[in-house]
Amino acid sequence: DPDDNVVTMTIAAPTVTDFDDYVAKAKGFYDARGVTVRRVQTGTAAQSVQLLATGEAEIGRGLANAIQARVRTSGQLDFVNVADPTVRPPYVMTSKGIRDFAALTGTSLGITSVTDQGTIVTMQMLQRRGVDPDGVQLLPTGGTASRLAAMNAGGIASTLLLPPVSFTAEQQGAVRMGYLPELLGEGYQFSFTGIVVRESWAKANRDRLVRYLAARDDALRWLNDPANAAEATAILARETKISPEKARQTYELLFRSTVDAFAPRIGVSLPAGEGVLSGLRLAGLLHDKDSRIEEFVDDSYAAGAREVTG
Amino acid sequence: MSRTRSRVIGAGSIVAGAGLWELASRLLFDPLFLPPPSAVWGRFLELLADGSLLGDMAASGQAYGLGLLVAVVVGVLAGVAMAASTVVRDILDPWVSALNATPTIALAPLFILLLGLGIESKVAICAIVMLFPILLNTYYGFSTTDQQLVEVARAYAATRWQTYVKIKLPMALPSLIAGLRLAAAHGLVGVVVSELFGARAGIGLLIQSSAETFDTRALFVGITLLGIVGVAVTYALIAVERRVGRWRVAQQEGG
Amino acid sequence: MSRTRSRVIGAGSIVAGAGLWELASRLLFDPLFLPPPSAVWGRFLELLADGSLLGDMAASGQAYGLGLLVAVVVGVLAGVAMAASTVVRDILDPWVSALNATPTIALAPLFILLLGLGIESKVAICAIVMLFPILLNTYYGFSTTDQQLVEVARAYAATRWQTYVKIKLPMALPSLIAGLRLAAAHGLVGVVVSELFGARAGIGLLIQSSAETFDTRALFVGITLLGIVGVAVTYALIAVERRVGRWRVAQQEGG
Amino acid sequence: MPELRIDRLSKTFQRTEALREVSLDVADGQFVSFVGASGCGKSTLLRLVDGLIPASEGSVLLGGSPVTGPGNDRAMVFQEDRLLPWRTIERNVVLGLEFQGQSKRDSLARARELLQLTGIGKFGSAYPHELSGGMRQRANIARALAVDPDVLLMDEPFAALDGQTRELMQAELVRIWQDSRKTVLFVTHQVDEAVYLSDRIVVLTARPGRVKADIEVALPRPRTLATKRSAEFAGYVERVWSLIEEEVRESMEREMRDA
Amino acid sequence: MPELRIDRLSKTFQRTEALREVSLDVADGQFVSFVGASGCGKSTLLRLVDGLIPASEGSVLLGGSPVTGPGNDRAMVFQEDRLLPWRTIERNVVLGLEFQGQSKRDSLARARELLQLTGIGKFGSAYPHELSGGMRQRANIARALAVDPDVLLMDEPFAALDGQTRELMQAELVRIWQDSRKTVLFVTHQVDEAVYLSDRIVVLTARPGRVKADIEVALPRPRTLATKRSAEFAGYVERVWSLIEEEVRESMEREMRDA
Ligand SMILES: Nc1ncnc2c1ncn2[C@@H]1O[C@H](COP(=O)(O)OP(=O)(O)OP(=O)(O)O)[C@@H](O)[C@H]1O
Ligand SMILES: Nc1ncnc2c1ncn2[C@@H]1O[C@H](COP(=O)(O)OP(=O)(O)OP(=O)(O)O)[C@@H](O)[C@H]1O
Ligand SMILES: [Mg+2]
Ligand SMILES: [Mg+2]
Repeated sequence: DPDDNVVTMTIAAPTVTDFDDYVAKAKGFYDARGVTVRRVQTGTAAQSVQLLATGEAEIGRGLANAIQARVRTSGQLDFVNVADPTVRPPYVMTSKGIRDFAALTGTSLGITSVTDQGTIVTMQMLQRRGVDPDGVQLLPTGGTASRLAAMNAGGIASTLLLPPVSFTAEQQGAVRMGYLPELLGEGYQFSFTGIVVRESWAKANRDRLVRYLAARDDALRWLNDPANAAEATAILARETKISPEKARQTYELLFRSTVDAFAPRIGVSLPAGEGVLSGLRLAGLLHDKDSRIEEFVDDSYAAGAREVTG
Repeated sequence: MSRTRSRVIGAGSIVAGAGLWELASRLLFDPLFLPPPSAVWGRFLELLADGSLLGDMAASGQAYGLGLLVAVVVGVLAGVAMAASTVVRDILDPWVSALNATPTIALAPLFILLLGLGIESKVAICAIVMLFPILLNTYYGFSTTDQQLVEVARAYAATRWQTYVKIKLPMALPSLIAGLRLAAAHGLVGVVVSELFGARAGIGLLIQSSAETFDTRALFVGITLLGIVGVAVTYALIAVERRVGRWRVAQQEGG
Repeated sequence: MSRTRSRVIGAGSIVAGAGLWELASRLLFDPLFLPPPSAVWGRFLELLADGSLLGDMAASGQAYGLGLLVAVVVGVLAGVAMAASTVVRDILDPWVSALNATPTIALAPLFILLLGLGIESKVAICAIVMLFPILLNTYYGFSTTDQQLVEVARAYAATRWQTYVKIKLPMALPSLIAGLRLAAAHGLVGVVVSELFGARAGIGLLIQSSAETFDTRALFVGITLLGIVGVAVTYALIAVERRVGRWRVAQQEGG
Repeated sequence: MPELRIDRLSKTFQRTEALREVSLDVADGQFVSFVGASGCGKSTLLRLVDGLIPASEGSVLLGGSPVTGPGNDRAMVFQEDRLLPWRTIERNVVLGLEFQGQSKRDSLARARELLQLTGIGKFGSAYPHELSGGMRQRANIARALAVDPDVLLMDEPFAALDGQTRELMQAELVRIWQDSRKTVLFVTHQVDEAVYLSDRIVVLTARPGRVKADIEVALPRPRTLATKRSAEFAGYVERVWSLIEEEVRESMEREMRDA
Repeated sequence: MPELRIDRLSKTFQRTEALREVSLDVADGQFVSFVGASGCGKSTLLRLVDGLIPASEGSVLLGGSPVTGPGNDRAMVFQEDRLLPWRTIERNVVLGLEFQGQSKRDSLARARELLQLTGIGKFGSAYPHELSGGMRQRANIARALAVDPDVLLMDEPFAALDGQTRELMQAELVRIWQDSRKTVLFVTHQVDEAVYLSDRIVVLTARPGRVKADIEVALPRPRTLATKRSAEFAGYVERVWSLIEEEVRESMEREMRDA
C-alpha cells in the first residue's frame, strides 16, 4: 500500500525552524527512507495541533500546545512529543532604541499571540533578565515577519525575531540585544520545534514514523557536519528565499556561535520539555502541579530511528 | 429650505470632519495610530492595485453570501414551521429565545475548531449570527397574518401552498425584510470576527494582519470599507422595507 | 390551560434537548467536539472551584460595566444634544448614521494596538459597540417628546433643567430603555470578541484558550454562561421596559 | 343551474348551539335574504353553505351533491371588503381564477369585463387603499363573480357603507344580479334592504337559529326608488320588523326566565 | 390682589397678524370671557398674558409691573388636560409647587386640599388614564390653583367634554371661583357658557383680533340652572351671538373682496 509511505506534516512560514526538513527534502533523505511527505502550512502552533486533532495532518509541532490540550482533554487528545530537532530557540532579541533590559519596563513588546509558546519563552527571558513581565506590555502582533513590520512601524519597541528576518531587522536599524539561548542562560533548553503526533496514530504506524524520524536524523547529522556548510547555506537560501549573505549569517549563528539551536541527533530532550513545562506554569497556562514531562514524551520512536541510521 | 440647510450642514460636517482628522493626524497625533484620510486613500489605491483587496472582498463576500443563504433557508423554514404549528413553536421557543439572547458569535472558536480555517467555518459563523433575527421575524410575520384574508383564500378554494405563497407571504414580507436588515448587520460582524481569528483571505484578515504589522492605514481601509458596505446594505434594505411595506402604511392612512 | 400546555412542552423541550445532546455526544459524536451537558457541568464546577471562572466573570463584568457607563454617559449626552439643537443634529447625524451601520467591533484590533491587552481596550470596545444604540434611542426619545407637556412646564415657570428631568426624561425613558436593551446585547458581543483577541482574563479568553487547548467542555461553560447572562439581561430589561412604558400602553388603551 | 337544498342543517360550536334544523330549498336564480337578531346564526349559515365550516348535523346539497368544502360553485362576499392590499384591483379580482390555475391572460380579460359590469372599469390598476368603501365593495363583488359561481353568498356586504353609497350599491347589485342571474343568499340587518332586494326573506329565530318565517316578496321587478316609497313596500318592512321584534322580545323573556 | 391691565397689545407671527392693539383693564377677582371667531387670537391673547410668547407691541401689566415671562402669579388651564400620564393626580397637582422648590410635604397637603375643593379628593393616587375627561379637567384646574395664582387663564377648558359633564363643570367652576376669588380670563366658543360664567364678556373681531364689544353681564349671582332658562340670559346670549355673527359675515365679505 503506497499510502503507508505518506505522512502529512505541518510547517510554519519559511524560517529557519524547518532547516532540517529542508535538508531532508533537498538531499533526498525522505526518499531514501521511503517516506513521502506532504506539507500543510499553519500560522501558529495552536493551529498545528488542531490539524492533528481533526486528522488533517499526522505530524505537527508545538509541545506547549500539545501539553495543554492533553491535560485539558484528560488525555483524550493523546498528543505526544517524539523528537526535539531544535532544542534552543534561535530567537534574536531585537529592539528599536532600547539597549538594556531595564529600559524595557513600560514599553511594548511584540508577541505572536497570548497563548503562543513564543510568549512563554519571552516571559521566561524577561524573568531571567530581572524584568517584571507585568511591567512590559505584551502586544499580539503576529508572526516573525509581522513583528518586524510592527517594530519598523513604531508600534512595538522590541520583539524576538528568528533569523534570517532578524538580520533584515538589524539592516533596518534594529539593535540586537542578544540571542535567546544565551539570554536564558547556559544549559537552558526549550522544545521549540518539538515534533508532536497522536500517540494512537504513532502506535499504529510505528514503522512509518520511525522511517520519517530516521530521515530527519540523517538531515540533522548532515546539517551538523561542518563540511556541508556551503551546501546547507545554499539550501536555506533557496527554501527561504533570502540572499546568500543572510543565509551565511544565519548558518554562522546556528552552527558556529554558541546558540547550538539544532540537536546533533534526533531524539527527545527531557530538559527541553522541562523548559516548556516550567514556562507554561510561569505563564499561568498550566494549573496542575503534578504533571511530569515524562507523561508527554516518548523517545522510543526516535530511538528506533537512531538504530536505523546507526 | 430647512431640509436643504440640514443637508448642507451634514455634507459640511463630513468634509470638515475629514479635514480635521487630516490635520489632527498630521499635526497632533501619531499618524501611526491615526493615519490621515489622504494616507488611507493612498493605501486603498495600493491595495486595489496589487489585487489583494479584491481578493479579500471576494472572500468575505462569499462567506457572507453563503451564510446569508443558509440563515434564510433555515430561518424561514423554522419560522414558518413555528408559526404554523403550536407544538413546533412550543418545542423550539425556549431554544430560539435563549440562543437569540446569547452572543452566538462566541461560538466562532468552536466552529473554527470543528471546521477549520476555510470558508466552512466563516459560513457557519455568519449563518448562526444571522439565523435568529430571520427566524424570529419570519415567525412574527407569519403568526400575525390577517386571518380574514387567509379565510378569503380558503373560500376561493386555494391550496395550502397557494395560501402561503399568495396570501401569507406577502403579508409577512415586511417583517421578513426587517429581520433581514437586522441579520445583515449581524452578519457583517460575523464575517469580520470569524476572519479576525484566522483566515486565508478576507476583510477581517486584512484588518487583523494590518493591526499586527501596525499598518493602520490598511486597517482603516478595511474598516472604512466595512462602514460603506454596512451603510449601503442598511439603506438598501430600508428602501426595500419601505417599498414592500408601502401598502401597509397606505392602509393605515387610507382606511 | 393552553398556556400551561405551552410551558410544559417548553420545559419538556429543554429537558429532552439536553437529554438528546447527552446521548448523542456519548454515543454518536466525539465528546471532544460536542461534550455532553453532564461533562460541561462537571467542568463548570472545576473551574468554579479553582477560582478562575470567577476571575474571568469579574474581568468581563468589569469591562462590560465600565463600557456601559461610558456609552451611557456619552450616548445620552450626545443624544440629548442632538435632540435639543438642530445644528448639533445636522453636524452629528451623518457620522452617527454611518457609524451605526458600521460593524464597529472591527475596531477591536485597533483598540488593542492603541490601548493594549488590559481592561482599557475592552472598555473602549464595549463602549463603542454600545454607544450608537443608546445615542440614537436617546435622540429619538427626546426628539419625540410631547410639546404640549413641555409647554406646561414652561407655563409653570420650570427651569430648563426641571423641564428635562421632570418632563422630557420620563417621556424619553421607554425609548432609552429600548436602546439600553439593544446596547446590552451588543455589549456582550463586544466584551467577548475583545477578549477573544487577547486578554489576561475574561469569558472570551476562557472560550478562546479552551478552543486552542481543545478543552471544549470549558468552551461550552463559557458559551452557556454567556447565554445565561444574555437571557437574564434581555428579560430584565424587557421587564423594566414594560414597567416604565406602562403608562404609555395605558394611555393608548384608556384615551 | 342547480337547485340549492339546505336539509335539517344544525351547527353547534363548543358550547354554543348556533343553528338548529334549518331546512330550505332555494330555486335557481332566486334572491333570498336572511334576517334575524344579532348572533342568531346568519353568518354561520352562510359559512356552512360555503363549506368553510362543517355542519354538526344535516347537509347542504347543491344540484343534488353534498357540499364538503369551499368550491368555485359558490362564492362569498364578505362584509369587510377583504381585498388584498398589496394587489391592484384587477389582480384582486382574478384571485379565485388564479387559485384555479387559469391562464393569466384569460383571467385578466374576465376581470376587466367584471370591473366594467360592477362600474369600476377605470380602477383596475388602482390599489384598494386608493378606492372609496363603495368602490372596494364593488371590487369585492367582482372578485366573487369572477369564479362564475352558481351561488353568491353575501354577508352584510353593505354594512360598512354610508347611507347614500348603500342605496346606490343596492340598485347596482340588483342590476348585476339581473345580468348574471346567480342564486343569491344575502344577510342583512336592514329590513328595507332585504325587502328591496329579495324574492324571498327568511326570518330566523334568536339563537339557536331556526326558520321563524319564510316570506315571498311579491313586489314587481324592476324595482325603483319609487318602489321603496310604496305602501306595499312599507307593509313588507312592517311585517318583517314585527317578526324580528317579536323574536327579540320572546328571547329576552326566555333569558330572564332562565336567569 | 393686583389689577390686570392689557395695554395696546399687538402680536404678529411671521406672516399672520393675530392681535391688534387690544386694551383692557380687568379688576381684581373679575371673571372675564373672551369670545370670537376661530383664529381671531383668543388663545394668543391668553398666551401673551401668561408670558408664554412675547408681545410685538404693547404690554401686559399685573399689579403695575410688566409681564416678561411665565410666573406663578398666573396659571394656565389648557383645553386638553395635559396631565403628565406617568404621575398620579396628586403628583400632577403639585407640579407647579415642585418647580418652585416647595417642600414635598406642604405641597402634598395643599394638593389634597385642592382635590377636595375640585371634587376629586378620592383620586389623588390614581393615574390620569384611570379618570374620566371631566375628572381630569378638575385635576387640571386643581394644578393651576395649586400655585395660588392671582390670575387664572382658561383656554376652552371644557371643549373636550360631553354636554352633561360640561354643564356640571361650569357649575363647579363657579363654585371654585367663588371660593378662591381669582381673576379669571376664560376663552370659549359656547356663548351660553360665557354668559353663565362671566361678569363680563369681551367679543373680539375676526383676525387681527381687536375688541369689538365689551359687555357687562348683570345677571345676579349665585346663578343656577334656572338662570339659564331666564329671558335675560337668553337676551345676553342673543346679543353676543349676533355680534359674533356680524363679525363673521363682515370678515367673510372682506375676504371675498380681497380675493
Ligand atoms: N367559530 C366560532 N366558535 C364559537 N362560536 C361561534 C363561532 N362562530 C360563531 N359562533 C357563535 O355562534 C352564534 C351565531 O353566530 P353568527 O356569527 O352566525 O351570528 P350572526 O347571526 O351572523 O350575528 P350578527 O348579526 O351579529 O353577524 C353566536 O353566538 C356566535 O358567538
Ligand atoms: N405660533 C404661531 N405661529 C404662527 N401663527 C400662529 C401661531 N399661533 C397662532 N398663530 C396664528 O394666529 C392666529 C390666531 O390664533 P389663535 O390660536 O390665537 O386663535 P384662536 O382665537 O384661539 O382660535 P380658536 O378659536 O380656533 O382656538 C391664527 O391665524 C393662527 O394661525
Ligand atoms: Mg354575522
Ligand atoms: Mg384657541
